[in-house]
Amino acid sequence: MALLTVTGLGVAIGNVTPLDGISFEARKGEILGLVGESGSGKSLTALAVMGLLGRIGGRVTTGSILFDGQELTILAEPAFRRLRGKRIALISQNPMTSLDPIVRIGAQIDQVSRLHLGLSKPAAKARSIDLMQQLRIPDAETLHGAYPHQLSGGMKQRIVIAMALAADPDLIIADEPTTALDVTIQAQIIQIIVDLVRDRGLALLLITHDMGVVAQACDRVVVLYAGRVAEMNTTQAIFAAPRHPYTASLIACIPAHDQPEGTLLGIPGTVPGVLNYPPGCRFHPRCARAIDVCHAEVPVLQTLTAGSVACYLQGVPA
Amino acid sequence: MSALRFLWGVARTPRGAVSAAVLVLVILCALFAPWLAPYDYAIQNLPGANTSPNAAHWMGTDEFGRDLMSRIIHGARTSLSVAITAIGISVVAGMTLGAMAGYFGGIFDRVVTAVVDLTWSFPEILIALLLIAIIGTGTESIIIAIAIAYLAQFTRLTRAQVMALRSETYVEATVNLGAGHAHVIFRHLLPNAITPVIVAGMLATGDAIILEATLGFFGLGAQPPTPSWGAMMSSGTAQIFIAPWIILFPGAAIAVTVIAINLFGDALIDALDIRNRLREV
Amino acid sequence: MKIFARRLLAGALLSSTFLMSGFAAVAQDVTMVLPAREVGAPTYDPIRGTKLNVATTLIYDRMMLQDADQSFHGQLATEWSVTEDGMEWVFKLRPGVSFHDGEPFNAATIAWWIPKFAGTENAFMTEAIASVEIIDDLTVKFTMKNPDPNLLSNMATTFMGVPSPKAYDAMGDGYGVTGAVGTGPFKLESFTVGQETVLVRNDAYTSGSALSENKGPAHIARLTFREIADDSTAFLELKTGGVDMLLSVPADFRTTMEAEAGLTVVTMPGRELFYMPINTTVAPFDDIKVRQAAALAVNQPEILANLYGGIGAVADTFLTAALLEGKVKDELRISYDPDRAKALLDEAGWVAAADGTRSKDGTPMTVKLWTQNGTEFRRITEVIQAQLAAVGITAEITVLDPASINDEYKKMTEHQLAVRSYSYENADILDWFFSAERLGYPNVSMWTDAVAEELRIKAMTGSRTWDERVVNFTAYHEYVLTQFVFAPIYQPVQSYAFTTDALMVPEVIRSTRVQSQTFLDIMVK
Amino acid sequence: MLLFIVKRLLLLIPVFLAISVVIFMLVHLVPGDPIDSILRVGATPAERAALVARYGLDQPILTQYVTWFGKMVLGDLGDAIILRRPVADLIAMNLPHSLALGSLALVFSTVVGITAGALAAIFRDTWFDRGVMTLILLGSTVPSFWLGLLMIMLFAVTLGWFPVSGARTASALVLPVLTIGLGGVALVARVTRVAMMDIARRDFVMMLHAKGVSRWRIELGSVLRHAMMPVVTILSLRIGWILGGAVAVEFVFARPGLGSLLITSLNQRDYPVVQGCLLMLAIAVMLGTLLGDILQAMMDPRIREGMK
Amino acid sequence: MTPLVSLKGLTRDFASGSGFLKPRRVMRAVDDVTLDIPRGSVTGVVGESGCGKSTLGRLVLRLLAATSGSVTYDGADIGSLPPAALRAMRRNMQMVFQDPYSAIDPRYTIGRAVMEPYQVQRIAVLDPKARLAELMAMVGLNPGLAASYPHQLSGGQKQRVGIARALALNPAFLVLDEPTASLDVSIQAQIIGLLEGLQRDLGLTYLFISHDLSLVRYFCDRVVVMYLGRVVEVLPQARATPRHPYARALMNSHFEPDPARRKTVQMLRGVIPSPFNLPPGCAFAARCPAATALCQTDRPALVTGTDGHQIACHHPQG
Repeated sequence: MALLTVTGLGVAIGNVTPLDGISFEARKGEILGLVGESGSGKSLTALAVMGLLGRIGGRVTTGSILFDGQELTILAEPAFRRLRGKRIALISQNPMTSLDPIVRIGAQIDQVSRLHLGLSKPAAKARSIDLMQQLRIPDAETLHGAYPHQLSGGMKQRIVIAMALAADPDLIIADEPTTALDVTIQAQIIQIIVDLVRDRGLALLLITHDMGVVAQACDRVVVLYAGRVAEMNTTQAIFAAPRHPYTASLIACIPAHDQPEGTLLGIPGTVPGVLNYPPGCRFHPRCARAIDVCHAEVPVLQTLTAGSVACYLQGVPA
Repeated sequence: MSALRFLWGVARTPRGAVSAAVLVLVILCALFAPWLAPYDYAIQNLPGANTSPNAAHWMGTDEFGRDLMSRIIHGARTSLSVAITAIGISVVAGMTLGAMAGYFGGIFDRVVTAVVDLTWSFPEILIALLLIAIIGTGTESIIIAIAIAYLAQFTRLTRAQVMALRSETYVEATVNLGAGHAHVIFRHLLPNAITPVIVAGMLATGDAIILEATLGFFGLGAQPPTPSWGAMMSSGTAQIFIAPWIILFPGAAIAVTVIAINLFGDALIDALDIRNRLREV
Repeated sequence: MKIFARRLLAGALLSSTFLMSGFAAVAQDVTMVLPAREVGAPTYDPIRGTKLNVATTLIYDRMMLQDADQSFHGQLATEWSVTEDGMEWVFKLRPGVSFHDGEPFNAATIAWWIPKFAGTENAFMTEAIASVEIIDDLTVKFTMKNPDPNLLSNMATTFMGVPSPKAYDAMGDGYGVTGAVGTGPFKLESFTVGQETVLVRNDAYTSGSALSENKGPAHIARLTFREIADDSTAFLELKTGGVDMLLSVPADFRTTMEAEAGLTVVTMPGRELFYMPINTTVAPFDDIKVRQAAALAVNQPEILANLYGGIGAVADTFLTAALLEGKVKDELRISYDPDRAKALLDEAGWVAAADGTRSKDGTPMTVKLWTQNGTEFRRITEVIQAQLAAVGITAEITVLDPASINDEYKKMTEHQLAVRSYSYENADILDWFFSAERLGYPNVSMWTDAVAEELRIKAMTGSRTWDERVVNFTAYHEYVLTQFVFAPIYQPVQSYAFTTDALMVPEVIRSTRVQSQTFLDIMVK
Repeated sequence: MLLFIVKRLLLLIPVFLAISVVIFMLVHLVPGDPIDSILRVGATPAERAALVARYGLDQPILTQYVTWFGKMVLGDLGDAIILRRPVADLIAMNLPHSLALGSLALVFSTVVGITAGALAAIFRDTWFDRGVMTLILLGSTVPSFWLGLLMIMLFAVTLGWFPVSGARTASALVLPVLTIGLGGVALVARVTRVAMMDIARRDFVMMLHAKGVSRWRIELGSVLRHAMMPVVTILSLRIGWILGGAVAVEFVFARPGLGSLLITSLNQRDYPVVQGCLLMLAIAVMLGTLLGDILQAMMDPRIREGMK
Repeated sequence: MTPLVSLKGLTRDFASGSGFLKPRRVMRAVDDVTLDIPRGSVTGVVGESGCGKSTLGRLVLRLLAATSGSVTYDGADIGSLPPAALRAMRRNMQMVFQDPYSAIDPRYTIGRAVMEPYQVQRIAVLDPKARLAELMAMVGLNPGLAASYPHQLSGGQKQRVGIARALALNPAFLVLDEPTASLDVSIQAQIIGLLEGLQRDLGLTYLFISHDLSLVRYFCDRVVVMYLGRVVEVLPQARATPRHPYARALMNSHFEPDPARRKTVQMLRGVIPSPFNLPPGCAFAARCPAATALCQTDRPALVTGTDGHQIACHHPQG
């Protein structure tokens, strides 16, 4: 059953509308991948769900965000604040900058459980150390008193994860949690996140641009392009039979282990900026298969037997 | 041309408009003082000394019966030319020193940084007074003293800019093309470093006007009968009860000018989005 | 570092006592502001000090005091006599006087004291004294090298306050700074240079002179002298009751203060004189006609009327009006005469152009006019600049600080005109400023003239009696005037002001200025 | 930490040496011979030579420096030529006043500046922000002597709340502190405001919001705390202002102080006093920088780490 | 055939701390690298952040001076060239930088930036307009962009400008320093495709630096694996199976864009040593599953096998 249902979400910043008609749902015990290149609106979606659009001067213009039966788009800030960190937690993109550099790590984790669970200082500390140990952080007792700069990037990201888990949330939004990390560390953090969802039955919204990570970790995938949903389906289906030309191209952009030389093509053109969204299907200028209608008419996200797609070709193979 | 268009753009913001209007007025006064001033600034009329503002003398007369408004208009010329010349010299010298220190680094940088940091910690007024004691009084000395008093600021700022820019990829890329130091410094570093320095220079011009006035208050600076706002206030303190306007109007002229400079500078900083690059000062 | 730390600590304690003392105002406490020109006097050592403030006259008594009419009245000396030839002086000393430190004052004190002047800047005061002889405990005899009719006048100056020999020798270089011990009506309690001096009453005092009603201890128990450089600040302090008396009132504030209820402003004849020295060695002023023209271009009445509201007097000689030597022949007085000035310039070959500026052989008549920092100087100078311009002389003003001005003079090269003032009440100021032995500074006019030197030396060392001295100095003064080596400008008055609710100040000041004799009589309400 | 301070102090020694050389040399650049100022008019060359010898001015410059430095280390800054007393005494008389005035002005400008800057940053781009910042700007755009005179006219003369001048009572400090402090308020408020707005954009602040911490707690607890670092840096770098920046204000309020002493003695060519004052200011600057570093280290563990 | 570029014992130290407040600490960023770069080939250097790969690239071009060791280009020791000769030599060897966003002076137009090499080298171009158009066409840029400023271009376009600048002087050798790391995946593939084509058409020699093993394996002829400043393995063919445990870990950390090839990530134990304080033995020993006591104390030498496969390990994997 869906914990989070986003329907027709539109977001405006000033007088531009970077997000337009985003719909998806996230379920408990499932990792939903939100995939897209820069400017696709992944992080904005996360901020909208967290109710933090105001921080960057944005606002929800259309649609609804239903979390556990509660409409978030009309929720007042004090109520939202009690939700944030408690029921919806964030694992941010850059662990290097997400921790307050002058506050001890332990205190930063403790803060969440003290704030939302009303724990005493020692109780919060015990809980934090327990969480750190669960995340396989060595020597958790000592590190509880350490400062962020004393830790490696991988460790910091584990601390950020511990912070997210501190109040036992139901939904975690992980915004590119491994982009800033080295390859070997990235693999381990992804593994930890996958294990968490499996063990705790959480709903996880994994935002990434890396199709490898998607293939490795996600159960279902939403592909975003230029502020709209292009395609949504199970991971298996997306990779086996992508229905949107963009999805197919995106997968083809990554060299597979046996990719023959000279066959990596990429997608011509550039991802449009929010000020230069083309009319019609926003992918059409880069789409090799675009037909006339794509230039003028916005394709509607259509639910098919399995998954949905916003394309006039509707998955007809090339 | 695009710079002019840019300035025009800044001048159309609410803050920019008010401050730009005041600045233009002050600059016009400075440029066309002899035509704008209703009277000769030096003509004395001792029997008519210390008259309060009236229809003939909008700002009253000073202790020699000279028209105060004419003197304030001419004073704009003195104050602005001293401040602008001094800051101009300071900016050019500071940029040279700062660029060299930031670009070449090493022992030269260390020495420059140490001296600059130390002098920066001393109040400008003390540095200026110290220098005037060494090089003597007079307009040129005041200009040099003010220029040196602010040198540290521009050296620091330029050095910080150059240090930051030096690690920009395009600088490395240019070196990789086989560019010499001169090309890197004059074609890439300075053009990119100059904006914050110019803006800081503009803001410092406001401070320099105050410094010039303070030196004038101590009896240093423009030689009589040349009017300067600071010297006018200095002699005005003695008349504070008989003729308070003698000290009030020049003070107000300074306050209005300096506030306008600050507001316009602020508007520029916001428009150029260089607040972070000015942080060091 | 230890010594330094201790000094710092002491300083901190000192200043915190200041902070405290403000809260505990005691009756009979009086605060006064020193005259502006006395600000910054570094020491209370009368022998070595060159700049002393009025508080010095309260710490030290002098042998005698001089009244406004130039008559002398004994203080530490009760009577004195001089031989006909002026070569021997005998002084009887006041009995029963002791210093603040308990040391007795007697003939031995004088015998110790006079030789102390040798080698100091004040040596000229006692230069004529060959030896001091103790006749008895309270009688001394001076044997002179040459007659010095000016001796009594010297002995009445602040520089000849008598310090305690014991304290003086014990404190060495620190004397006058860390302490000062005299026989005067007040003892020095604390002294912060440039800031303030606190004096407390000498309750054992009995040496009041004939110039005071009160011969015993002062009425004021505790007297603070503050040094405030800024005139307006000083005035505001008086107005708001922060101080009780200003010992000098700047001309600018006189009318304002007179209008102020609760303030009394008293004006008395001045001792100061503003003048414009002319460097006789630099063209065009090497030509006496040009010098005369410049001197005649100065419009003294205009300055008196407009800058000073008619208070004070024009100066038309080099000496203040009170001095007998200033009574010169009327035709020698230098007074404003623009037509004559222009005629002289024409004669000298400086031709006026249509706009009034003059030039000679293509050289424009542009001269340097120096002045020193300070509102009053700048103001007079600006007016003089305009007055010179009126006869066709373009003067460019340079404002210098007093130290620089003297440095520049010592270079003896460039200077031409300046606006200066002196404050002194003896004709030997002529010797100071015009002696050929002191070119550069103080002989700013750079004047050497055989006739003048002869007259000067005669006046300085060739007079046996006071009257003879007056005659000789008048002759010298008259010659100086004929050479136009300066232009006289203005003689200010002295003013002092006090709050009527706090103080009662004697109406008649028995001296040329407010000094110890007046302070003894000031009453606290 | 203690080790760090000791180490930093030791490192200051060469800096101090360098500064002392500069100050010593600088004073010898000032034109005008101090001997001429004190030599009595008409003195003989022998008298002049005696004075020159007394102040050691006949020694080679290096010897003069070494002698001066050696004495200075022992706390003997020499004797003032014009003011005729130990320079150390003069400094001891003036320094406490400078310290009182400077440190109170510092406290005033820090407290008011931070409060105003923080509120302006929290209510950024509102009328409140603009109003407060413009008002503060006013205080720093008028010459301090002018402001001081106006203060005297208003608070001392018209209202009679405070004494006009002097340094005799604690209340005499109020107006000079306000006069100097207003300039500092503008600096501190601007730095605070800009720093807070900058820090509010950092990732970890967004993270705090994501954790559900309330806005006021974030702004005043975290953001302001971070914003203090640039404030401390600026203030510590400009510590020389505390002791010497008030010359004009000291003049108007007839207060003693190191700045006034320096200027007076400079005008009188009183070399030893000038040297002593400059030295004190330099020491203050060095200690200020050190203090700034220590404060920074107390606030920021990364700097603490770097100190080891 | 002699290699185009030869590195011998190339070493570079960086000192940290101003030496004023902090003790001077020395970090060896590149440690004793000996390597030949054959003409017309693509040599890949792969490793994680801080392994010294970018420093190596700069040492090769002498954008940094080596602490010791030599770089020979076409027989000339570029370390001993006088400045003027070095400047002339730069016509032959160019670099494409990682961050296209800062690789062009923001005050330069694209045209001016592309033509800057001629200005710097004082080469008179007969028909600058034509040459500019030619260069822009060569990298797939619309010549109409010549009057634009960098901020008006997308990241991919800027990187093309960077490549055009590098090619302007007709160099034979290019160092590509993570040329696609800051680009979107769809653009990355474009740029890699462009670089492939240029190499083929112009017979260029590349040193390709990347953290992405799959990209290196796709694009390069040979692969050099670096870890903490040292070369740990050189694969003579890009697709050869690595044998060094670190190279293996790197390979295992890569997620294939194929849900069918999901893997279970092995958690690496141990801590990455500080580059300021490297252990006496193998730098990877602390994290290596195969490490023995020998690895802690003895640093393995880089040994060349019969097939040209070089490896520095006491316990190479089968």
